[in-house]
Amino acid sequence: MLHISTLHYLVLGAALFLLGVIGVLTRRNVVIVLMSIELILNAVNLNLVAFSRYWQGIHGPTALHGQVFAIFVITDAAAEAAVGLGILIAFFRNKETVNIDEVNLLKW
Amino acid sequence: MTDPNSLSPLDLDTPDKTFLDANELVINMGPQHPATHGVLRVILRLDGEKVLGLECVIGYLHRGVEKIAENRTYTMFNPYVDRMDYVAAVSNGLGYCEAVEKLLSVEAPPRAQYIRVILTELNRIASHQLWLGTHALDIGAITPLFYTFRDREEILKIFEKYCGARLTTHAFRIGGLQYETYDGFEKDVRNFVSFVKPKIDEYEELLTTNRIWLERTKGVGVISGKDCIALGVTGPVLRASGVKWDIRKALPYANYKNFEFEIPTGLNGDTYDRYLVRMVEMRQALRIIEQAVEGIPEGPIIAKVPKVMKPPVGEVYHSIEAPKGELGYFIVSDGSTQPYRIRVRPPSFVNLQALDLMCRGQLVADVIAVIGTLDIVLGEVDR
Amino acid sequence: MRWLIDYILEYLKSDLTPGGAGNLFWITVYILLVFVGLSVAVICMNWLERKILAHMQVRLGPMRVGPHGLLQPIADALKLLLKEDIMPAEADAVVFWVAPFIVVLAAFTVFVVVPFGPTHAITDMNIGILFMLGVSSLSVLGIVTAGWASNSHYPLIGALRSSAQMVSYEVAMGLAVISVILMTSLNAEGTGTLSMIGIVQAQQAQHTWFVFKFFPLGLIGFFIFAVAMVAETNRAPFDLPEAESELTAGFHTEYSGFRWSLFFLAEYSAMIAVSSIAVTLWLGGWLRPFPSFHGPEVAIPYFWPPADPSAPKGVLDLVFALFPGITFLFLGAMCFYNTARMPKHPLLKIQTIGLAGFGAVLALIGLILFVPPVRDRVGDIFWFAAKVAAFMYLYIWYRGTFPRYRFDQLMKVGWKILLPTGLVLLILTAGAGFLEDPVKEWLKHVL
Amino acid sequence: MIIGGILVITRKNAVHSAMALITTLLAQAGIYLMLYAPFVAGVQIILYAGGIMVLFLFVIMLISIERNMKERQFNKQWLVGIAAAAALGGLFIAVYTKGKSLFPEGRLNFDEAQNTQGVAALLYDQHQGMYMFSFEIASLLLLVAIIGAVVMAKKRI
Repeated sequence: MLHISTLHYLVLGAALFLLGVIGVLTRRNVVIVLMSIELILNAVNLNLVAFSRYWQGIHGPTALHGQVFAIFVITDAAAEAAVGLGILIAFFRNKETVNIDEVNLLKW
Repeated sequence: MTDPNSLSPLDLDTPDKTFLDANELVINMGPQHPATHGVLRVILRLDGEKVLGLECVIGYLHRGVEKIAENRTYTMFNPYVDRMDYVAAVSNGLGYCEAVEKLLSVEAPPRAQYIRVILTELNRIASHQLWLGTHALDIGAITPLFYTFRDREEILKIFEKYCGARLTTHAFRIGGLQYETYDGFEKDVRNFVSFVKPKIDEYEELLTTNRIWLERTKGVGVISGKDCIALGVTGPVLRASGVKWDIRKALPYANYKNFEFEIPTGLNGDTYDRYLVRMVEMRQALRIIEQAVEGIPEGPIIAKVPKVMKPPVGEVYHSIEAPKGELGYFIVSDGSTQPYRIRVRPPSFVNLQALDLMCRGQLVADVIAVIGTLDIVLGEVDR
Repeated sequence: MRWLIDYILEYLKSDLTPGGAGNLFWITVYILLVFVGLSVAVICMNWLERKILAHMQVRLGPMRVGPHGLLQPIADALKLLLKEDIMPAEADAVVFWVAPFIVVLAAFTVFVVVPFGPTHAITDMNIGILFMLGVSSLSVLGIVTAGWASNSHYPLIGALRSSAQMVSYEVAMGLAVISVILMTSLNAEGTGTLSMIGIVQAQQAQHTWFVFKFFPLGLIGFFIFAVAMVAETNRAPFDLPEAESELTAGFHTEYSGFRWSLFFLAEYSAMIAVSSIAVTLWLGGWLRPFPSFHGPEVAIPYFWPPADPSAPKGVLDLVFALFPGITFLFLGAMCFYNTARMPKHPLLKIQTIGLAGFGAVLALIGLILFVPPVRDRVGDIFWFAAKVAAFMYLYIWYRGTFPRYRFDQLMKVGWKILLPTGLVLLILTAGAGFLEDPVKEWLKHVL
Repeated sequence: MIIGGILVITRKNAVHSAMALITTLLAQAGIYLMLYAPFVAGVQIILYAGGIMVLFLFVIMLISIERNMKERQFNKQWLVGIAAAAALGGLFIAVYTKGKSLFPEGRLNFDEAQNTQGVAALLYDQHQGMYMFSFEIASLLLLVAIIGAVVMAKKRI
C-alpha cells in the first residue's frame, strides 16, 4: 500500500499554488482574483502543516511550529480578505465595475 | 398631503442602477402583501433600509358607495354604510342614522339612544381588539391575535343575538332601532363587561412592559399634534399626540353627555402611545357601557318617522367618534326620497394621509408597524 | 463470520465511543441511529410545536389526522413530498439545487460529536466544540446561496439578513463557549479540553454544572449563549429573515415541496444541535440532576441489580434511574386518560383505538426502560434528551410570547450588548479561575 | 480539491467560483485532519469556510455581476500569465524530483489529543511560548484590518 509521504502534500500544495497564480495573473474579476489569493495562501498553509508533521517526526510531537504558522496565515488571510473586499466595494461604488484592468488610477 | 415631487407609480420601471450604491431604491409593497391589511399598495423610496418617502396607492377596494347612495332611498342606503368600515359597522350605522335624523329633525327616543350607545361602544371595543391583534401580529407577536379574537367573539355573539348579523349588523334604523332587545340582553352585556375586564389586563400583560414591544413601538412613527391637526388626523392617533379631541365630548351626539368617561391622551405621539391610548379607550368604553346598562329606560324604540322619507331641501353634516376617528356624513337633500349627494368623511382615509409624514426617516420594518398603528380599514379608505 | 461477530461484540465491552474505538460497524449503526432519531425528533417537534403553540393561543391545533392530530406530521411530510418541485425560470439551477443540501448536511454533520452519553456519541473529537461551531456556521453558506440562486428580491434580502445575523451572533456565541472552555481547564493539570465528552466529564469532576460555576458568571455565559442560539437558528424573536409581515418567507420563499422540507428539517435539527451544545456546555450533558449525590446506600431495591457492579448504589441513583421508565408510563397513562375522555361516537372509534394503542406502546417502552441493562444504558440518553427537550419548549414559548425585533435592534443586541458582555465575562472567568485557589487558601487561613 | 481549484479560476459566475473554493477549503480541512492537525482543521472550517467565504459571497451579492459575466473573463496577458505559472511549475517539479529522497516514507502516529494543547503551548506558554509576541502583532493586524475595511467600505465617514 502506498504511504502518503510529505512529498505528496507538497505536490498538492504546489498544484494549488500554481492554480492560484494562474488565477491571479489571468482573471479580470477582482473578486475571483482575491479568491485566487486565498487559494495561494491555502497552498502555503498546506505546505506548512505538512512540514510541521515532518518536523514532528524528527523532534517529537510538540514541535508544532508549522501549525502555529498556519494559524497566523489564516489570520492574515482573514485580514486581507476584509481589507481587499472593503477596497473592492469602495472601488465598485466609484467605477461600477469589478474589472481589474480598470484599476489604473492612484486616486479619484 | 402628497409631496408634489413624489414619484408616480410609473417610476417603478426605472431600473435601480446599482444595488449597492443606489441612493434611492424604489420598492413596491402590496397590494398583495400580508402586512398591508387588505389591498393597500405602498410605493416606498428607500435609502438602504431607511424610508425617504412613500406614496399610498389606493382604490383597489373602491365600490362607489357614495354614488350608490344617489340611487337609493334613505332607508335603502342604510345597510350600505355597514360595508365601509366593516369592523365597526355599528358606528357607521349610528353616524348615518343620526345624520338623516338631523335632516328630518327627528330624535330617537331615549331607550333607543341608550341601546345605541351600548352597541356602539361594544363595537368600539371589538374594533380595537381587532386592531390590537393584527397590529401585534405585524410586529411579530402572534399570540395576542388569538386572545383578542377569542374575546371579540363574545361581542359578536351579542350582536348576533340582537340583530342576527355578526359583522355587517345594520343594527339601527333611521329614528331609532328596528328590534327590541332580546331577553337577557342586559345580563349578557353585564357578563361581557365583567368577562372582558381581566382580559384587557391580559393583553397589557403580554405587551405593555414587553421589552421588545417597547423597542419596536417607542419613538416609531412620531407625529406631533400640530401636524395631526394640519392633516386632519383624528381619533386615537390625534389623541396620542396630546390633543384632547373627542367628538363624544366636544360635540356630544346621541346621549353621550349623560355618561361619565375620560379621554385618554398621549404625550409623544408615537406608536406606543397610540397603543396605550387605545387600551385606555377600551376600558373607558366598558365604563360607558356599565353606566348605560344601568340606565336603560323603558319606552318606545323608534320615533315617529314617515314610511316614505322625504327630507326637506337642505344639507346637513353630522359626525361621530368612530373607533378610528371622526366619521362624518354630509348629506344634501333635494327634497326627493333619494339623497342628492352623500359624502362620507372616513377617518381611515384621512388618517392614511399621515403615513408618509410618520414613516420618513424610519426603517422599512417600521412602515409596517405604522400602517398597523394607524388602524386603517381599506373598505373605508376606498369606499 | 466468527471474526465479524467478535468484531461486533468486542466493542460492547469497551467504554469508548465507536469512533474512538475505530469500530466501523458500530459507527455505521450509531450514524443510522442518530439520523433516524433526529428525524423522529424533528417530526415530534413539529407536532409538539403546533400543539403547544396552539394551546398557548387558546386553539386546539391539529385534531383531524389521527387522535389529537398525532399523525399530522406524517401527513404533512407526505404532502410535501408529493408537491411539485418548482424552480423559478431565472434561478441559477445548480446552486438552487445544491443550497438545501448544504444546509441539511451542515445541520446533520454537527451530530457527529454530540455526546448523548459517555459512550453514546458517534465519535469524540478532540476539537469537538470547535467542529460543532464550525460546521453549524457552514449552514450560512447554504442560506446565502439559496437566497441568491432564487434570483428574486425577497429571498435575497432575507438571505442577506439571515447571514448577517448568523455571522454576528456567532461571535457572541463563541465568546460564551470560550468561557466554558476556560472553566474546563480548572483541574489539577491545568489543561482544558475542547472535546464534548471531555467538557461533560470536567463538569462531573468539578461537581457542578457550569451554569452554576462562579455563580453569576456561568449563568451570564449561559444566558448569552441562550440568546445567541435563538438568533443563530433564526427563530422568534429573531426570525427577521422569515418575517412574514415584511419578507413573506425569507430565503426559502421560492422553494417548494421536498426542497422546502429540507430547509424545514435543517432548521429544526439546527435547533436541536445548538440546544445540545448548550446542554453539554452548561447543563452537564448526560449527567442527571445532582450527579454527585448518591444518597444512602440501600439494598432493598436491588431485586433488579444494575448491570455494572461498580456503579454507585445510592437511593438517588436508583430513583433517577427509574425516571425514564416512569416518564413513559406517565405519557402512556395520559393517552389512556384521553382515550377515556374521547367522545363515544362511531366515527371516532378508530381514533380512540389508535390513541389507546399509542398509549400502550408508550407504556411498553416505559416498562422496557425499567429492565436493568436497558435502564443503565439509556439513562444518559434520557437525561440528555430531556434537557434538550426543555430547550425546545423554550423555543416554542418564545415564539408564542415575543414580538419580533427590528433589524437594527437585532444588530444592536448582538454587537453592543452580547459581545461586550461576553468579553467582560471572559476576562472575569479567567480572573475567577486564577483567583479561585488563592482565595480558598486565604479563606482557610482566615477562618 | 484540485478540481475545486480549477473551477475557482475558470467559472464565469463568481458565486460558482466561491462554491468551488468552499469545496476546496473543506477538502483541505480534511487533509489537515489526515496530517494530525485537528486544531488547524477546525480553525480552517470556522474562519475560512464560515467567515471569509461568507464575506466573499456577501460582496459578490452586493455588487451586481450580471454585466460582468458578459465581458471577457481573462485579461490580455493571459498567455504571459500561464507561461509564468508554467515556469514556476517547472521549478517546483525540478525541486521536488531532486529533493524526493529527503522525505521519509511511512506513517507517523501521534496522540491527537495533545495537538490543541501543543499549539496553545507554543502560542501562550510562558516557558516554551515563542510566538507570544507574534500573536499580539497578529491581533494588531486584525484591528488595523477592521478599521481599514470599515473606512474603505463606508459611504460617508
